Amino acid sequence: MPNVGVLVPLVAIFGGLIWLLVRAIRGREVERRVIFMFIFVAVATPILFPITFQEHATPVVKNLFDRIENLPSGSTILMSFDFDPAMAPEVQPMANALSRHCLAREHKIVFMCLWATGQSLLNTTLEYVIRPDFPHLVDGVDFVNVGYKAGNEGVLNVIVSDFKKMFPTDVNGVPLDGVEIFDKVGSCKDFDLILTVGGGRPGPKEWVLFVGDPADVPIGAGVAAVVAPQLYPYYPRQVIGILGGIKGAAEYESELVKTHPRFENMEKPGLRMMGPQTLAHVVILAFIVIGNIAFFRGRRGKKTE
Amino acid sequence: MRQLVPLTITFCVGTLLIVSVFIPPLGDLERTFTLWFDIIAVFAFFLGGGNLLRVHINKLRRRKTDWGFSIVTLAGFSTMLAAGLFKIGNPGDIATAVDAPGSMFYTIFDSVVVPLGSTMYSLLAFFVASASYRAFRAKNREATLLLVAAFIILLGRTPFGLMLTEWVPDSFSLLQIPNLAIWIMNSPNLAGQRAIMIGIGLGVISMSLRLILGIERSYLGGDNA
Amino acid sequence: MSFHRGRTSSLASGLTARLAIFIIVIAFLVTPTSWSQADGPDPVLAGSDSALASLAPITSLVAEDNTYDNGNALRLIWVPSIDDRLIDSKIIGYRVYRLAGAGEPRAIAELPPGSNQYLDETVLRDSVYSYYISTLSERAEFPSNRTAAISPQREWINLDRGYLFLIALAIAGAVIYYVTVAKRGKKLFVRKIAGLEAIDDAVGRATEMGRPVLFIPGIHDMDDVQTLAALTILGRVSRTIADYESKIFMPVARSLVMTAGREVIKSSYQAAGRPDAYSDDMVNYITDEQFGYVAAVDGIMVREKPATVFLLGAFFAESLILAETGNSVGAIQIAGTARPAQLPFFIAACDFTLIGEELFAASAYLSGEPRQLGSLKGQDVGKVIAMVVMTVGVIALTFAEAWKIEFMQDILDRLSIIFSTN
Amino acid sequence: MNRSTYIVVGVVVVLFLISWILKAVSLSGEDDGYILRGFLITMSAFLTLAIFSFLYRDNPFYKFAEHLFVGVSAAFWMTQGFWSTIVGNLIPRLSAGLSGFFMVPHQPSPWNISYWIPVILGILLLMRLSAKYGWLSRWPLALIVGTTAGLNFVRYLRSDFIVQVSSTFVPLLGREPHQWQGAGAFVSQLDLSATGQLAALLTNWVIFVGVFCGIVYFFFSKEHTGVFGRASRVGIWVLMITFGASFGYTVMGRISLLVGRVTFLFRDWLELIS
Repeated sequence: MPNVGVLVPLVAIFGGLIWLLVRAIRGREVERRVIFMFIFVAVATPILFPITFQEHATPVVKNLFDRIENLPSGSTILMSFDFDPAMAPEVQPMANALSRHCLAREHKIVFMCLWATGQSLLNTTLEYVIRPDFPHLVDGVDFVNVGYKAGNEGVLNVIVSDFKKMFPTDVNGVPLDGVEIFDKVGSCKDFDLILTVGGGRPGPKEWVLFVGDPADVPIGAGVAAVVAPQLYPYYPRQVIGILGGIKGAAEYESELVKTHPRFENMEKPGLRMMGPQTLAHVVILAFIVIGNIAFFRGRRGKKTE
Repeated sequence: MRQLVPLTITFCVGTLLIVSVFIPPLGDLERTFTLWFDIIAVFAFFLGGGNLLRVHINKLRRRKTDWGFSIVTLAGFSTMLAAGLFKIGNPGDIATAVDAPGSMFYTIFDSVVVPLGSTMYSLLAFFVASASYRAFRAKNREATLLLVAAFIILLGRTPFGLMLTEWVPDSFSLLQIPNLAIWIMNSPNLAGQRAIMIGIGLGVISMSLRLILGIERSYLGGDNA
Repeated sequence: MSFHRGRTSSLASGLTARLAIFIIVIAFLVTPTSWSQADGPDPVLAGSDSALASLAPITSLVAEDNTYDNGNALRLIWVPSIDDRLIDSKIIGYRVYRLAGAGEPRAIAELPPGSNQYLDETVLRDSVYSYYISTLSERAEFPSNRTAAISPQREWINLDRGYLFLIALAIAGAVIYYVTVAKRGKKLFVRKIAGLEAIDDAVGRATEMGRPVLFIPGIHDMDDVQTLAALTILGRVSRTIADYESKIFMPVARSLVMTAGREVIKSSYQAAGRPDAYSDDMVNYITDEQFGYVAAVDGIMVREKPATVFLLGAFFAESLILAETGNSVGAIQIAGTARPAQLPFFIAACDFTLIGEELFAASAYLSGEPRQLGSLKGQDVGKVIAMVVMTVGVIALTFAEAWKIEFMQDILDRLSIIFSTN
Repeated sequence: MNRSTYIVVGVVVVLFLISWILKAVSLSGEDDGYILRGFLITMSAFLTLAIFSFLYRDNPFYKFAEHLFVGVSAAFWMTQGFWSTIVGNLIPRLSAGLSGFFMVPHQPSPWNISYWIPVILGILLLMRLSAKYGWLSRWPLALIVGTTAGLNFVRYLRSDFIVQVSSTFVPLLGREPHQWQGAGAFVSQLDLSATGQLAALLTNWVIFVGVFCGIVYFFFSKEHTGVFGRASRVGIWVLMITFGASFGYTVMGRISLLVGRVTFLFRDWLELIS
């Protein structure tokens, strides 16, 4: 609930903007330092007092969310962690939200990594998200972690036709032949959905080319913001949904909380990080409007003089 | 003589490097010349560093405005130089990396250069705001396009972009602001970037030729003399 | 003179005709002749532990010279084991063995299942090698036949880059052609470039106000061609400054650029007949560190309050920091860079911006010298080539996709080969 | 400096000391070098604030931070140049003895003698300091200019010309999954959905026409009038949209940088948030 600490700066920002707007209508310009102050307050306030804005999921995000939501319970989903610590602040929130959603819908997840560095980040998700949120779920029954295998696209080439050839055991050395999930899974074709979180190479593009297309499995991707535009040509046929950058993560978290109220109190890093972004963007947009009003009023003033 | 030798060197080196792309046995030349460049650049450090010292010592001696701050520069410079050249506090031997964690060099870098650098960088958050306020004004048709494109992209990055246009029916979904923002990035933006790059490619080719052929020699004070 | 439409097209068609001839010649040259083929029949099952299910070894292993190198690579190509295609195959990978001369085999690489080629870049010219590849299961390996002995060859000309050479030749030829045409005294038309027209006024303004001109040549070293462009422009600008008796100040981020910058300004002052007015203090090295440099330049801007700021060269994130600070002290700013990512910030915050190609053309334009202007016209031929090729490519692809016209597909394939990089 | 400046500086120094003490106290439980760590964190925070103060106006704190930054970073890069280029690349090729001293692997090769060339040219560069032989410093500059021109000629030809031209081959009537089925089918399915055929075609047309007109804008040797002038105008419009869009797209990244710095102040220094 917003408290006084949030309200005061918010009132200051919006009150200030309205005041500047009134001044602009009278044709007055704004000084640089005033703009700087607004930006600082807009960024600092949500850091001190987390403010989250309700994000509406855009179709690219909603599509993936609906797919996971509508798969029958007990579907098997493959999820690959294809990123490194440098990319993690942007994409790990997506990985966490996606795993939460899948497990809440009682799907079975097979976790893997194409990047060696993905292994430890995968462990973070298992340790700090899945264990506390789903204490009753059992490793090896409700989800399996098969770990990392070297070979990049080569790995994909193999698992598209035979999963156990590349991953004979899970990360703890337990043969997959004894794991119930794999009774139904021989190759990637048998997964109901594949999720890849990353943005480098190998990443979503390789998943589409080497697995999605040949095996005709739907793929959902969570990627860093800079990579997202390159992925849109594959949407919605080859990639059924894209979470791009922190905004994508925030939209997904928002949607997740809306349909699964049990996650109301979960960590929402995406939404939290969007707080300063949204406020700052709004401030900049407001200043563009104010600038134009001041410009036109100023010009008209000159004409009539 | 003073013009001829440098012009000949530029011509020979430039031609050789262009030709080497097509002649496999010369394929290593690119790496060699890059390394040579690095070595010459290190010699230039003597000039640069010497100049830095000279400027600040002069300021100090002549008690020019702000001479006190020159002491800060000189002190910082000499401390860091000593820490780096003698690897002070380095946990390993002489072969250990100069910036090994724990060394004085690393500590100063981490607590002076890093915070100062990233704070300077973060000033951009303020300057993008002041620049958009001033520059994005509908003064004429070109400026209006600049303004509209920026506005749509910025709006598409906030939740309000979708909120404002959610009512648009699916068959016109391109007009929803988030989709429009993506379309702008993928279409006109891409086209513009590409046109700029093709121009740059030609500009560099033509300038390289002017330099190699000695037509452009203003860097030697050439055609003035 | 103006550029007649008829001449444009005749020029373009002349070039395409020449290109076509070259294409044919090169196509003949590039056609593969005979490769050294490994002898011997296909698989011989290696004897191994009979208790284990044996795997078929790979077949048709061929070692060939990697073309167009300095004799430092050999290429292996093979057909993977037939067991590799089975769903539950026991293959865990392949191991490549190499024999140097008559020596012992040494494992040089392990490859994942499904591989069918390998490039060995650790060979020496004039040495003789042969190879075999083992198919690996969990517990055993099944070697293939050995290849014929082969030694890597050096090629003197990279024919793969024939088209690259031709394109380079076409554009460079056009530039050189117009340079010579202009040298012979033919007057060439060059359109106005706003940012460059403004330079004289900007320098004059600095003189009137009694404030210095600040010249920032980007933050890259002399190995960036944008820095060179900035220095060539500096040559013209500093000449104007010397004539107007204004002051110039140029802080730089690289020691080499400092040396070169001093050389340029000194020559300009000499040429203007004012060698005494020059001083080394006009150009100062600050620091190589990107934001350290920016911090110092920002300081200089607010303290010296330059009337005119030039921001020309390779800029990165600092572009907007510098341009906004310059704007805040009321300087006229002329910017230019070939970094597409930074252009928006200059456009937003500066009075004039040289966009990409204009930065490289600036010095030629300012010189007004016929040969230099000729090179600009040569560049335009490159643009005609780009526009023609693009149009043909787009039309061919459109028809090939929409109506599956094979002839159009052929044109497209050809164009794609010519305009490919390798 | 007047008296009020001294007072402000004095206050800041006192604040610095207080912050150092408080920080060291709060760190004392977990860290052995807590006095040093406390100092370093406090210093980083004050330097951060000093840079921010420039947004208000130039002041002694900014000058201090700026001058410190320049001195330390210049030495940083010079030391890096010494260790990586001279010790890492030059000495192993020129001297076995020095390689032994610096404990870097000696790399003997008959071509190594060529590495004396940059050394000699480097020394010629230093001739700049002499009035009489200063002109010799043009030789190394000439070599560098030649190298840059030669290397960039082919590099830009490939990446900025050839690649960009060939990636502009787009099908104006669409391809899978928006395969052209004839005009009738096109009109009957006409809509403006973001994933529809019209959107895909629009993208391709805009790319082709945009690149074409963009190139026209850059033409130097033809007056921009008539049809040519109109194409060049379209070119400018495309460029303007490009600039506006890229500007808007970058804002998010820039805000993140500020978030990072403010988080450092609030969390690592002031410990207001966890």
